[in-house]
Amino acid sequence: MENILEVKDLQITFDTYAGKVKAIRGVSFDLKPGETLAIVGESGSGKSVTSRSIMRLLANNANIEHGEILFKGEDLVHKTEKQMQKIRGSEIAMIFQDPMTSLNPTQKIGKQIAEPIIKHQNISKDEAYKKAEELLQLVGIPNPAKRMKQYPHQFSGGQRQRIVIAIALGCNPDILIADEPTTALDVTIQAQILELMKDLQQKIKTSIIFITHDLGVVANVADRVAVMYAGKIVEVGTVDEIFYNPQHPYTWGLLSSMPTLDTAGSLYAIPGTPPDLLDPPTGDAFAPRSEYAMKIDTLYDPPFFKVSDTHSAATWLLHPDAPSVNPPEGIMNRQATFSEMKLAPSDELKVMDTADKEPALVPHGKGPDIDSKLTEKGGLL
Amino acid sequence: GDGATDDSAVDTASESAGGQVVNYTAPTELATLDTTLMTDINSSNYISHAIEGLLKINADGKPVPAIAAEAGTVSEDGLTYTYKLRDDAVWSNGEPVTANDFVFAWQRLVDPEAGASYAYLAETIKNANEIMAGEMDPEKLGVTAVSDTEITIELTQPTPYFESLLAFSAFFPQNEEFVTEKGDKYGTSSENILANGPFTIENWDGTGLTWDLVKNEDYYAADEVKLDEVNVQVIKETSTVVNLFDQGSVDNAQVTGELVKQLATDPNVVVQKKARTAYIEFNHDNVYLQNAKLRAAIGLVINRDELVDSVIGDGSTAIGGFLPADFVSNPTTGEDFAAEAGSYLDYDLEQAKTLLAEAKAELGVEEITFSLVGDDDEKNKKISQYIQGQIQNNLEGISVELRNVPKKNRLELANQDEFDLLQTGWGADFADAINYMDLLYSTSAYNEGQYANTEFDALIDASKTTNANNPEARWADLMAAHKLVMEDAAIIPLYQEAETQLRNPNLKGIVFNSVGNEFDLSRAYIEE
Amino acid sequence: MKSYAKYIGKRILYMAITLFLIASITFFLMKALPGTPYSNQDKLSEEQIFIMNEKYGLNKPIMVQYAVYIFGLLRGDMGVSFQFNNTPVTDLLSSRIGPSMQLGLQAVIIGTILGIVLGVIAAMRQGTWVDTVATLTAIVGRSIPNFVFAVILQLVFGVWLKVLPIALWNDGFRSSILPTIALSISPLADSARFMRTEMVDVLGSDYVELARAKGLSRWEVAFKHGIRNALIPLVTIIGPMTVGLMTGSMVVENIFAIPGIGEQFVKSILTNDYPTIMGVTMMYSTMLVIVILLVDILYGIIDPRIRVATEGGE
Amino acid sequence: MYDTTGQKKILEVKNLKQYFNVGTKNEVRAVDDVSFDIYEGETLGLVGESGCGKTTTGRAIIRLYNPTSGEIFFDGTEIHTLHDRKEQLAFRKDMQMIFQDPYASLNPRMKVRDIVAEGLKIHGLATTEKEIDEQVAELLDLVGLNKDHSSRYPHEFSGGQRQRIGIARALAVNPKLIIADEPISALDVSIQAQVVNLLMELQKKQKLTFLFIAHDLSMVKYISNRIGVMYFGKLVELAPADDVYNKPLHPYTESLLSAIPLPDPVYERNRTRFTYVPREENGEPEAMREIVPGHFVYCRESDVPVLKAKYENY
Amino acid sequence: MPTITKDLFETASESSMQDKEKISAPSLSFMADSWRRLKKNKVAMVSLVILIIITMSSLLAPVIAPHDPNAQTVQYANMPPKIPGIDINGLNGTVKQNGVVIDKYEASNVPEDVYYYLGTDSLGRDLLSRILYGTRVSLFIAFMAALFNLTLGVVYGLTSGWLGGKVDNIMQRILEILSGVPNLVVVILMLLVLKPGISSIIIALALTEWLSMARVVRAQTLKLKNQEYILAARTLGQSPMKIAFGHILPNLAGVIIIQVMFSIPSAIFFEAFLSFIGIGIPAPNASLGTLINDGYKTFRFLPHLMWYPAGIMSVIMICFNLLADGLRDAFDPKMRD
Ligand SMILES: Nc1ncnc2c1ncn2[C@@H]1O[C@H](COP(=O)(O)OP(=O)(O)OP(=O)(O)O)[C@@H](O)[C@H]1O
Ligand SMILES: Nc1ncnc2c1ncn2[C@@H]1O[C@H](COP(=O)(O)OP(=O)(O)OP(=O)(O)O)[C@@H](O)[C@H]1O
Ligand SMILES: [Mg+2]
Ligand SMILES: [Mg+2]
Repeated sequence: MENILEVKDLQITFDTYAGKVKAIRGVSFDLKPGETLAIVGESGSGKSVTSRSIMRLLANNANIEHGEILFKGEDLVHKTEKQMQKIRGSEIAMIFQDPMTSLNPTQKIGKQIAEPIIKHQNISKDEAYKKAEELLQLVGIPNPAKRMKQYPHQFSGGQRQRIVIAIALGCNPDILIADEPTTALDVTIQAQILELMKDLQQKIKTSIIFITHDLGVVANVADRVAVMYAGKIVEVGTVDEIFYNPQHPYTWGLLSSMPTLDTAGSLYAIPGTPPDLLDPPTGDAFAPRSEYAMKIDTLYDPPFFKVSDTHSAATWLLHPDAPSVNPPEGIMNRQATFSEMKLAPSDELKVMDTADKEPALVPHGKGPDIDSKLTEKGGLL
Repeated sequence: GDGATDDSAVDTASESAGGQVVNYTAPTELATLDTTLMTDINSSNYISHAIEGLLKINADGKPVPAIAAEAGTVSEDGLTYTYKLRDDAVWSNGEPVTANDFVFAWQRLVDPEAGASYAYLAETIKNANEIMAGEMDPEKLGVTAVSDTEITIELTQPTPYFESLLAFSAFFPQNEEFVTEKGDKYGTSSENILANGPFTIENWDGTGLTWDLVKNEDYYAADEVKLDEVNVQVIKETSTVVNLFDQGSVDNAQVTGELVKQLATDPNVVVQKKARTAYIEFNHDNVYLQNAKLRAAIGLVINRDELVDSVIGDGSTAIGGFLPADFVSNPTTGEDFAAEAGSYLDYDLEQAKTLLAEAKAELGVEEITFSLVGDDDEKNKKISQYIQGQIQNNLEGISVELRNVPKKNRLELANQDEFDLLQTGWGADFADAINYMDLLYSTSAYNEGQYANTEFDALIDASKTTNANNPEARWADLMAAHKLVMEDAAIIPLYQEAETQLRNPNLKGIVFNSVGNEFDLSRAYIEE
Repeated sequence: MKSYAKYIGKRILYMAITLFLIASITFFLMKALPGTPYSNQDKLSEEQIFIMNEKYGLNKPIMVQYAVYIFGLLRGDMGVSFQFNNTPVTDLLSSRIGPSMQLGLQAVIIGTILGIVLGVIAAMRQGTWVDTVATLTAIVGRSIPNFVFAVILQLVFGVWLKVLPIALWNDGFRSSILPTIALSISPLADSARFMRTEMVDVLGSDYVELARAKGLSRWEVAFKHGIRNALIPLVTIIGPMTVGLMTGSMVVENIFAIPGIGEQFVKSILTNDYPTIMGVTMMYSTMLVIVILLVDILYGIIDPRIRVATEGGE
Repeated sequence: MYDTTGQKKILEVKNLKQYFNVGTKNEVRAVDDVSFDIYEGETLGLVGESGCGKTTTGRAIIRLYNPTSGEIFFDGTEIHTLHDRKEQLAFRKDMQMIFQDPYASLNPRMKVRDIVAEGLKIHGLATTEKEIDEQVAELLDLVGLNKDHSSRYPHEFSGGQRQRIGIARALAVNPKLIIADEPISALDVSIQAQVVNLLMELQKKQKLTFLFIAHDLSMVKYISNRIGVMYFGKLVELAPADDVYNKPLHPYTESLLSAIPLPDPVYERNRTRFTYVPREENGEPEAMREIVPGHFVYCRESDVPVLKAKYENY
Repeated sequence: MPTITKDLFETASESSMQDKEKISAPSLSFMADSWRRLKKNKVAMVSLVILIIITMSSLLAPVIAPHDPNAQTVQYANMPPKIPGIDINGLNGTVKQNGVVIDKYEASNVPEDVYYYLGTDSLGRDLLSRILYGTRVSLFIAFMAALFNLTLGVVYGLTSGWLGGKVDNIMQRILEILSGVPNLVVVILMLLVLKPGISSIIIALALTEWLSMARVVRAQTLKLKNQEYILAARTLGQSPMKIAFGHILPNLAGVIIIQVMFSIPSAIFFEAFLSFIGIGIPAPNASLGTLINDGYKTFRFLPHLMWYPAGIMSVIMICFNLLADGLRDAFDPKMRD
């Protein structure tokens, strides 16, 4: 399938009084129609900057030093502001992290939803408002006709995020960029929003770039995953490949620093702190924090090594000359699961998994419920 | 630019209004048009354009008949005055001006209920004091309307200056019916006043910054009045009024302070001397100031010429005595009082230092601090600073603290004796030396410094009683009294005040008076 | 909604208390000052003074006078001016309020509008020379006393260029131009500064970001989402701005010889016209308090969030 | 399975109620009749949705609030009866808190040394500057920082480091019980483990007892011996950690568990989510009842047998 | 791609991981950090330097003033500026009178070696000296007023915010009521009651300016009060007084400094305004306000008498405002990492 978006060797810096912050240091990835790509990484790794650069909504002090962002084959980096305005909100839409502040507090939400529709589509105001109402209905806000006339403060956090999603979907965008859309929400609300997003994706067939630092969420929503560290993508692959067969020591660290049911003893902790992007270290930026660091890591940037057609990782450990190392224990368990999965076609795997063997992390009593996706339990018993 | 080059502007200003219209400026608002309650000279100036009394002051400063048909008759003993009224004087509501209008107005003046500040001016009228003290009915005042057109006035003692009083606004007539009808509102706006004079006052809302004098066609001498209208505008900031004058928007600009000096060479400047002296009053209760040598020393360090030329510079002139120049003249020789009296306490640093040394020795002190209380307007503040500078620079050990306060506060402080040196002044109410000399009489209310000199008091008493009807003897008494206080350095004369105005040179015929109301526009005109 | 009304009711109560306190304080302060209503006191006989005191109620015990004054105020009676015989202070003020109001309103409107424009432009061009110029303009505007401004305006436009009246209040709107400009400098500077800060904040907010992501241009975003939200906090400086105008009007009215309240206040201060001082004080305070109240109400109207917030009490 | 029999209760919370804005219509029943005990040396985890009252519970226990009603016994003493400053100080020494926000929990104007030493000074644990320096160095070492850090200011540290400074501050007074209010939720995944490991290590070394508040269930499960689940101010289930995970009895607990995404794609693909709808009241009183030893559920008397059966069926 | 040799794949020495907790940057206190940021702000720094120069020269007025500010040489009144070595009309002692440029110094027989750098006023006092002393008075008033309102406002705001509850409620009501009183009126009433003078002006200004300080401090205190580090101090058993002064106050430093910086120019302005309406500093002492007021009257003829003091005052005001702006940026928590 054609890629709808290709980012090639993107490099972005910020001018600050302290110097140039090298926020994005050569990021490349692609996005296929209809898929969900999750970008994970810790705070400051450049997830938001990457996504914003696609929208060309970077701060004033940002410079795109190098790279291409090919959207449907056209390079967005060289588009004029006018051209970008045509794309924003219609072909590429975005959702931000905090639903409490993403809506204009003094404008009725109907107007806010209709705004991009009026702007981008050649339809009358009335039609746009009608469409907005439908969108509200679509994102699961009851009584939309009445709610259209209300102000953001009259909605709960979860509802507001639904409204933001409705705004983003107004023009059936080809790409939806969601920058930590659930981080500010409660787990239960988060689950609802994630379900909503998946649901909508089915309906309108949009591609989603989903940014988060919560690996649980990634496991839930992603088709493919890109792991970022210090302004670079260090590993990219399908969700199964990343979770069950990770290759980069940073991915190992991330996955094993989360406890599972069977984690006993102390947790694996990534020591130290991420590098200062004002003056990023030469070589592999993760090396100073990695117990698997080799001399070469401190000298040269690792290139991407292909693990499979869909999976590659930027670590010298994959170099044929590298010594073979033992990842942390949790990772080895995951890799074991992975090799089992490979044996079976993935559709059957699910059935087999749940039937014969408990998936590694599933608590007891939480087996799959085939009939209904969402069961309601009223009170005790 | 100079007014001289702005002739065209001046012309347009007056022409554009059509006819004889003058744009006049005043420094403050009108407080009231009720002649009984009037206390400020500004209100008095304007009311005198609308209302005439029995007499008015002419260009020579002499009282001449106004509503009176002719000069009045005075009895031998100087205690009874009789006037005939003209029969063509009418109020602006059409009613004639009658003798009763005067009787009513004067009874009102002395009636304590009315609260007239100038009631005391009537003190020599029969029964006035008793009425003022609330002991007698106002109707008992010694003034009688013999007929509608004849009035007699009985005095308790000869009052040589009485005719001057009659020209003063406090003695102007009032239409009884109108005043009673208006009650408290009388005189509070142009609707609440009647005119019998050359102009009516229009468009005054009682507190506003503008009003108009409009020619009164019913005035008995209306044909002498050339101006159709005088639009008066209050402007308080001197620099603003000067700007307006230069622009040609106004026909006069009263100039004060430093600007006067700057405008000295302006051809449009008109300087008008006033019968007003500025002087320093000593607080004679102050132990140090009881020392005449010290007082004299202070007087001697003030260079009055420098003061008027360099510091004030507004046309004020240095004076060496208590009385202003060209105020009263010797009944026999015609010589001016000020000239005849000569000059005292002339600038003499050497003498001052000697006297100071002696005074210090007598008092047994080295350092003394005096407070100098004065008004807080620009001119007086500057003078205070100058005096402070002169004393401190030349009289070692004497320092001066300035206290420049609003005029009302200055009067208050003076009354309460809260001063050592008081920078004050006196403008004549009527043209007689006694108006000044009375100020230092030991029991006078205006003798804030508590100067007391029995010899002086005796001379004044004599002038009022034994010599009251003997002009020469009276003159001698007053002259002697003056000499006495000056030699005693009871006060330090500073200067005779002058008012400086920029005036449209085409505006002619304004009469300035040094005593009483300050100016008269009734015969003024614009030269085309 | 009901509690919002209650909230406003409470505000009005505070307002009344404020005014009562101000009235009381000024009353006693004035009583503590030297001076009487009668200018040449010395020449009045005892009887005259007694009768006058009786007439003005000055012979009564101070608390009685106080009560009389307060009840008078309730009836809109502020006593009689010392300066203008028998003229009630209320009349005096009402005859003077017109020009002051006109100037004040013109200055506020022009000042804030220009200020807002300046602030918005500065915020939109943040960090550029446009911003620097606008910010500097605002600071210079704040820094130069308005009487200096007034004098310069008078000199330049009245005396040199001769395009506008130097002073006086007799040329209709033209008369009001220079004083309005002089007065509007400080609201202009204040609102420009404030607007810039707020606008920068708003422009950095998430919803502006979202609006940009919708495909709106920078100016569209500024107009549709930015300005209104940035304007809301501007309401809070209306109070201080009003006070600034009062101060300004005192000198500007004097310089331009305009028959306004400020001019009258200066005069009454310099002549110790206590009833008028009290009257103007009360009027200024009332105006300020009303402005503060209006600001509160306005806030509720223009910001849909406020009503909810106030419902939460304090 | 974690067993508490025979262990010493260090903290007993009985019918704790913490209401805010009592008497107004904005009354919030943040904590509504909560009872539980904490045993010496254990870690009790407290989970629940945002706003359910976890923080409030913790703060009421450590006397940052005055409870509306209820009793809290610490080491057998009712803490709210302590009025004597000395007694209060002693209590303060025994119970400490670790906060959520690594940025807000350290005074930006104080050096690390002074932050850590504050407790030492208050409780007189070190008197001379030298002693203080030594102890601070020791404490920093304990939390994995070095003594050079003591002269630095908080803003120079990363989130994880700051959290460790906060821990050192709490440890300085040798407390018995530490209330940790979401100590890791503001940290990056990669840093969380550092802090969690440290806490567990310290617990072992210093025999500490923890009340560990969090909403990240897997972490709570990992660190806690027992877990309490809160819902709308009420404790709805309290049981050993494994039981809560594997044998949840209260439907809210089940719903919560079903909403938490786990880093396991296969599980996620098959996850079923339950929503919790509180049932209608029927007049029967609800309270914490022990279903099986050590496993409490907030329910009605009539529910007990049903729940027992459910437990057995897991 | 560089050549890659096998030995590069040896495990890196532990040392590279050892210093993971090390912080290499020099330690900076909050104040030092803000100062560093302020130093980057050129405009603010220039303002600061100008202010220091102005303040220093006004402090040193007794030493550097070329003449006694109150010494009158009436013969030399209203001299135009004359600066040795400068021959530009307006600065060389010449004036234009009736279109002719004349040397005013010569005309008034001023000795050759007497210079009035900024000219003289109507009593022949040296304007430069008066400006120096006047600046001193103005700055003194402003600083004192700022100091008073700082003390009053900080104590009030801190008390109200920190104690909270009923006390706060009452104190807020009081504040609310007081803010309904126009400060202008208060100042004027105060000056009518008190004897006019420097101290009266200071008191009057202090009484009106502290409200906003109290408001800002209270708001900030309320915010800080619930900060976790305050809670931490409470859980450690720190006494409320020590928390208020040891923890909260230092964190208020930023807003307090900014507030003071803004209140200084406003005090200077107010003093000038009072002078302008005639109730300012009594003569012969000058403040910038009285100098402007005096100069204004003869502005058309002797513009230098107003221009110089007005210029100095504007410069001071502008600098304070710019510096305050700079400080706000320097202290702004948003800009901190
Ligand atoms: N406007 C800016 N000026 C300077 N540096 C910036 C700017 N925007 C981002 N950066 C820097 O770029 C880097 C990447 O930031 P980014 O916001 O993309 O991180 P992130 O991965 O989204 O983190 P988070 O999870 O905290 O949102 C950070 O080091 C950040 O400090
Ligand atoms: N001081 C207070 N005044 C009024 N209400 C309060 C106060 N503190 C907390 N609340 C309310 O009490 C309830 C419980 O708050 P609490 O902070 O204890 O929840 P939490 O479980 O810690 O939530 P989170 O996970 O978001 O930290 C919330 O509804 C909150 O709004
Ligand atoms: Mg981000
Ligand atoms: Mg909490």
